Amino acid sequence: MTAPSLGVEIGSLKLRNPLLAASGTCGYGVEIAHVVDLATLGGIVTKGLYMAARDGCEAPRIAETPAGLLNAIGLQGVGIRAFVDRVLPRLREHDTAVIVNVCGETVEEYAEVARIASDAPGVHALEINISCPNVKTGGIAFGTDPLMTRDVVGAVRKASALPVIPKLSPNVTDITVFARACEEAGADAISCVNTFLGLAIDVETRKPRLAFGTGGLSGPAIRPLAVRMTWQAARAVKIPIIGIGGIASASDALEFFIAGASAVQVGTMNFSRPNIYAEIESGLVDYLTRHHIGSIRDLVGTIRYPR
Amino acid sequence: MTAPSLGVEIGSLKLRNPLLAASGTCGYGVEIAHVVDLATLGGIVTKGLYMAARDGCEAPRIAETPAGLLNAIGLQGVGIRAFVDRVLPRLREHDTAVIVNVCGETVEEYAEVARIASDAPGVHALEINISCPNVKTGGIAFGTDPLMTRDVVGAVRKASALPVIPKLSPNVTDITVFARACEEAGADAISCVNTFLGLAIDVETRKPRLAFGTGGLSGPAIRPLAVRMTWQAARAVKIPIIGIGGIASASDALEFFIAGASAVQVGTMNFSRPNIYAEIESGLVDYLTRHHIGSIRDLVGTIRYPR
Amino acid sequence: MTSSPPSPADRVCPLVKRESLGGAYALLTFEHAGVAGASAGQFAMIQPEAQGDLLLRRPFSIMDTDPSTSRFTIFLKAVGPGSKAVFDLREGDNARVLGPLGRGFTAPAPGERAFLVGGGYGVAPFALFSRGLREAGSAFHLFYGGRSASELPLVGELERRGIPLTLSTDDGTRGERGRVTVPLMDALSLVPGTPRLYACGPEPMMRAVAEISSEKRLACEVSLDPWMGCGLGTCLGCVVKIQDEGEPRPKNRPACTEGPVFDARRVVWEKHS
Amino acid sequence: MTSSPPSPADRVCPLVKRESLGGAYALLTFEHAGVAGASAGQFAMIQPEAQGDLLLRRPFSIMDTDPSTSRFTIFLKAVGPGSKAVFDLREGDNARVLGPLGRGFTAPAPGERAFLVGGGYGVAPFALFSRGLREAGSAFHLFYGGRSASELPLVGELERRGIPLTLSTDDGTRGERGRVTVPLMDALSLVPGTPRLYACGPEPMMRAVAEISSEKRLACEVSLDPWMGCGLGTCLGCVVKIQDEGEPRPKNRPACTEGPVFDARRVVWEKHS
Ligand SMILES: Cc1cc2nc3c(=O)[nH]c(=O)nc-3n(C[C@H](O)[C@H](O)[C@H](O)COP(=O)(O)OP(=O)(O)OC[C@H]3O[C@@H](n4cnc5c(N)ncnc54)[C@H](O)[C@@H]3O)c2cc1C
Ligand SMILES: Cc1cc2nc3c(=O)[nH]c(=O)nc-3n(C[C@H](O)[C@H](O)[C@H](O)COP(=O)(O)OP(=O)(O)OC[C@H]3O[C@@H](n4cnc5c(N)ncnc54)[C@H](O)[C@@H]3O)c2cc1C
Ligand SMILES: Cc1cc2nc3c(=O)[nH]c(=O)nc-3n(C[C@H](O)[C@H](O)[C@H](O)COP(=O)(O)O)c2cc1C
Ligand SMILES: Cc1cc2nc3c(=O)[nH]c(=O)nc-3n(C[C@H](O)[C@H](O)[C@H](O)COP(=O)(O)O)c2cc1C
Ligand code: FES
Ligand code: FES
Repeated sequence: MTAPSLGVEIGSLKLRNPLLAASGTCGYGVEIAHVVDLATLGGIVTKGLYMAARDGCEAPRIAETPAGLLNAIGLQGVGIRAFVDRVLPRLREHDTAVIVNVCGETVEEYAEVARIASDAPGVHALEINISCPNVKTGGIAFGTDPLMTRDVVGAVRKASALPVIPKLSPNVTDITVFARACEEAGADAISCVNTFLGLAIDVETRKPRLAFGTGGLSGPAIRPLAVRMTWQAARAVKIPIIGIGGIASASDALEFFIAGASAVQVGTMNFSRPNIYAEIESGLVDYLTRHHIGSIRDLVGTIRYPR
Repeated sequence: MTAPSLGVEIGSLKLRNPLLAASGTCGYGVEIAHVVDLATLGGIVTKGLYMAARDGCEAPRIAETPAGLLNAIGLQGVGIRAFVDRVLPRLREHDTAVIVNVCGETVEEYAEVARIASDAPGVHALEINISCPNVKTGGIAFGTDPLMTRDVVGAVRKASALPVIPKLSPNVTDITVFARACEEAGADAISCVNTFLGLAIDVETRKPRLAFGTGGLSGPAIRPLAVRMTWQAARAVKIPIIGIGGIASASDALEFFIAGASAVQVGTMNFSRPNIYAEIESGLVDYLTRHHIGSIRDLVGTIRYPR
Repeated sequence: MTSSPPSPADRVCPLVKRESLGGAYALLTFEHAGVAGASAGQFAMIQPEAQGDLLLRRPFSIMDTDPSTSRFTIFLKAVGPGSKAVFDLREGDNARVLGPLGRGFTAPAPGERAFLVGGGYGVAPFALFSRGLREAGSAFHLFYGGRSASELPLVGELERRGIPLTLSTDDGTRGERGRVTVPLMDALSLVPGTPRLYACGPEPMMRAVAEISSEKRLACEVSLDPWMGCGLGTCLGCVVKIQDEGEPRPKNRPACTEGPVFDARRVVWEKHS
Repeated sequence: MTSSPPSPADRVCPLVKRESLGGAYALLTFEHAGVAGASAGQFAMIQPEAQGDLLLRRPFSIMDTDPSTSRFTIFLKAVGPGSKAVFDLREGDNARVLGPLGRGFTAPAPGERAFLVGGGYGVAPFALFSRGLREAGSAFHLFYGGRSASELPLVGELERRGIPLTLSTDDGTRGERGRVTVPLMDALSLVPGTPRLYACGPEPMMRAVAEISSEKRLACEVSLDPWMGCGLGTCLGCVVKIQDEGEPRPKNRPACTEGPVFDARRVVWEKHS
């Protein structure tokens, strides 16, 4: 038997393998290139970018919780122009797909960031961050209102010919409402999901453990919730889903594929296991070989539900 | 200094200490009485009770996930009459408050179960379960629609003179909407929260790990989310909040009190640490003593937010 | 073993002896006065005190007890994270142990012969059960089967106890070749009277023994093996389908408190697989 | 130590030597060719290979290196779950080690004197730094302070290396009584010229040294100690407030890549507490 194929397509975006590094967990890619061979990834999603540079939240910004990480970074970043002018040229030297995580405080800003990113050579797709819980304007406000979701996605759709991938917030009653809003507004795929709004308190000081107060929960703790949402979203729309949340092994990634994801992103685990991709990739190959499945594409959405 | 006081009041319900065993994790209390001294608890919340006996979901019903437990029991139980007639007399022999977890498939059934429970001697309060994710009718459907929440709570309020404590679902965009609906409908307190809807897949069989398919996620994994919701709910309403979610130590419980809970429930940890109450209680006493706080009541909602 | 078992106690207690049996198998002896009073077929819920990332304890049958030293022994196979965590305990390490739990085997009536059928870690309770049978003067025999010789790790221990034993392996690398039910059937055709059957092991084995018992109208007890969360009857995670006489339908019953040992006739097998 | 450091490598590597220094303190030596080439002030992100329930690694300064055997040593204080997990490693256990990371101390100019001020686990990098200073022929002196004698656990190790040392304790149980800045001020008034200051330890200590340096117009480097999630510049969890000349406002800069060692003048202290 020939080796199983790991190549996938997300709209017009072709990925050598379905493993992406999640936004905010791999910088702009260049930071990790000396430790991780970027060619072992399908692609990277940049840290969220607004028009302007941002300094983010005060420290402390991260706190560990059981099997989870709570963060409130606040989208610190260099701004889209500095990214395109100063970072992208270095990133282009690496053989990996580049997806820009697009942020904005207004619909117009999202569209403008998207336009600039689309015009830059070496950007392969746009992920629209309508789900960051750690900023006071924009972010999650767009991602928890279906009409605003539709408007932002529609505006970015008009501004760009690249694949447009809104990233959903899990902090909603019914994720399928938002998945459908994205599909109707012309999205090519959906990233599912961003972090869950959480709060951890230092009981000695009675202050939140993060300076911002609340934060976004990520890591293995949230995996069963993210798998459920991926499964719900995949059944609700025809466009591909990118599964995200707590992936720490090939088996974890397989849960998302079986639930209906066409690709996955690894987030928090990049911090402690930057070289996890090779391990996940070989685990996927093993699994597909063992189960006589020729391509990862044939596994997508094959959950036996109801049993 | 005299020993700090741990007594709290939830409406007219007086608890010797603010530590309750959560519904579905201590049976009807009598099952654990030979292992746990029930007098070390403030009270117990029974497994959910409908009018009729129920056999629940097929097995497997539980699966471990990172720092979490996924369950789909499906509210197996003896029914409210059998509870009152056959179980309650044995439970009354123990010196602990008894809170009945009231379930229904219709508003009328909730009211009827509530009425029967209220008429039984030895029931101290009612918790209204509008948030079970593991039943096909009722349960979470009531707890994710503010109008249905209001109707159920209102009907139980009319049917009973006992303290009425709706238990909220965390699977909503904005928990304050539901907290306010409960308060307006006459609730005496709010239990916050039930389990998060999750899905875990056995990748070898591609079936869900639970026979029911999805399940409810509990345990330390969800604690930061539950603390956040407790904090939000406590700021939204004047009635007391009972904090629930992932409590495994005195420090965990303290996070909920500081966030605004007047009492807490321990759920999943009852399974592996049935005697956790004595440990938590002495941890609370230590903390209050160390911080020169005379009563746990004085700690409630003292979070320094913003910092 | 007919006296009513002590009520369970939840204790942190030390691992006093650990003996590797090769591969994923080991014998672990803990000091716990309560569990040391267990009867055969009962179990304990165990997890390391340094808990790591697992929430729930795991159930293990009591293989042996020594009330005089307050010790009990389990025969453990590491199969996943929970059993591995217990397997990895070193002597002197502490564990949380809750037990003894559940309903064990019913002793045969005086003069009644007992045939014990065990496989995998399911052979464990029969070590303790054998002791009771011997003390009670009951005739008994243990059929111990596995896929191959390496899957009969408890043989040495059982032989040392002088337990009347017939071994079998699917591949014939030790004892008779074939399923454990083959020597069982042979023996059934040889002995007079109506021996009682007791089975504990992989589900297909227990089903096969249950079928034999029903064909031959022999009393039979099986020790079921569902996933257990608490051992106390509170999580309702461990339910098995039980059909009782007079009931219109089978019901979900917690195996931890109503079992793990059940009369084979009550068990509805279809639903367990 | 002025040669550019090797690029970091992420490896699973064994703990080859563990020496307890009493209480929560220990010296741990790992085999990791990359980190064995670290320069003073750099650090590594470390967690046990058997990860338990913690997700993130923790940062530890390189206390010593031996490039010839590919080994490096850290001086560890167990303060919470992450450092405790590393503290609990036994010889032969594996750890995940990523390093060397960050920007270390700048060597003094030829002829310039170096005053090193360390406290707590912050004294660790000065062991490696001293070696370089000695090799470069620089005059230097280490001021090592703690609350009491039991909080100077590295004294023996430092004395063995013949590092010129002044000890102080808040309670006077060892060395001079008082803060470490007291003997530092004494020394500053004695020596000619403008020594360079280097501080690593609890924040109040570093602030005090930074203030002295600014009053006396001495060059000063401090090694900051924020919570770190990755060590790679990607989580942005470790930011510190840095005020650069010409910038209108201080900015959040990742300490793991732009530090942990910073020119004290750039550090905006208010925001760290
Ligand atoms: C009453 C009782 C007595 C037991 N006695 C012993 C004993 O004496 N010695 C011993 O080694 N083990 C015994 N077990 C089994 C032991 O409890 C399980 O092996 C253990 O719970 C598995 O947990 P894990 O985390 O290691 O593996 P998991 O990761 O939970 O499971 C690993 C694999 O085993 C399967 N599995 C898990 N639990 C069970 C189960 N209970 N039954 C069947 N398959 C399962 C899973 O589906 C999975 O394929 C007993 C179980 C019960 C219910
Ligand atoms: C560059 C750098 C070098 C370091 N070098 C060493 C070293 O050589 N030896 C050594 O023992 N430790 C060193 N540390 C500190 C070590 O990383 C922390 O002690 C460890 O991360 C604490 O994690 P924990 O899980 O054990 O404790 P936690 O539970 O995370 O923390 C326990 C307590 O310590 C506080 N704390 C945690 N991390 C820090 C921190 N970075 N700074 C200040 N307070 C903190 C917490 O607020 C809490 O009160 C270094 C830290 C940095 C940033
Ligand atoms: C420190 C941190 C920073 C993040 N920053 C961003 C971001 O800038 N944009 C974004 O869309 N998501 C961001 N995320 C969310 C992740 O991309 C991902 O959706 C989430 O962490 C869940 O995946 P995980 O459980 O694998 O970490 C961030 C997550 C973390 C932990
Ligand atoms: C096995 C199991 C059964 C449960 N059954 C009920 C129930 O019958 N009624 C109810 O309101 N909540 C039920 N719950 C939810 C718990 O009461 C609690 O809200 C939840 O587990 C979160 O708390 P924890 O993280 O401490 O477990 C159940 C939880 C578990 C794990
Ligand atoms: S194991 Fe929890 S009810 Fe049986
Ligand atoms: S530790 Fe992650 S950016 Fe510095």
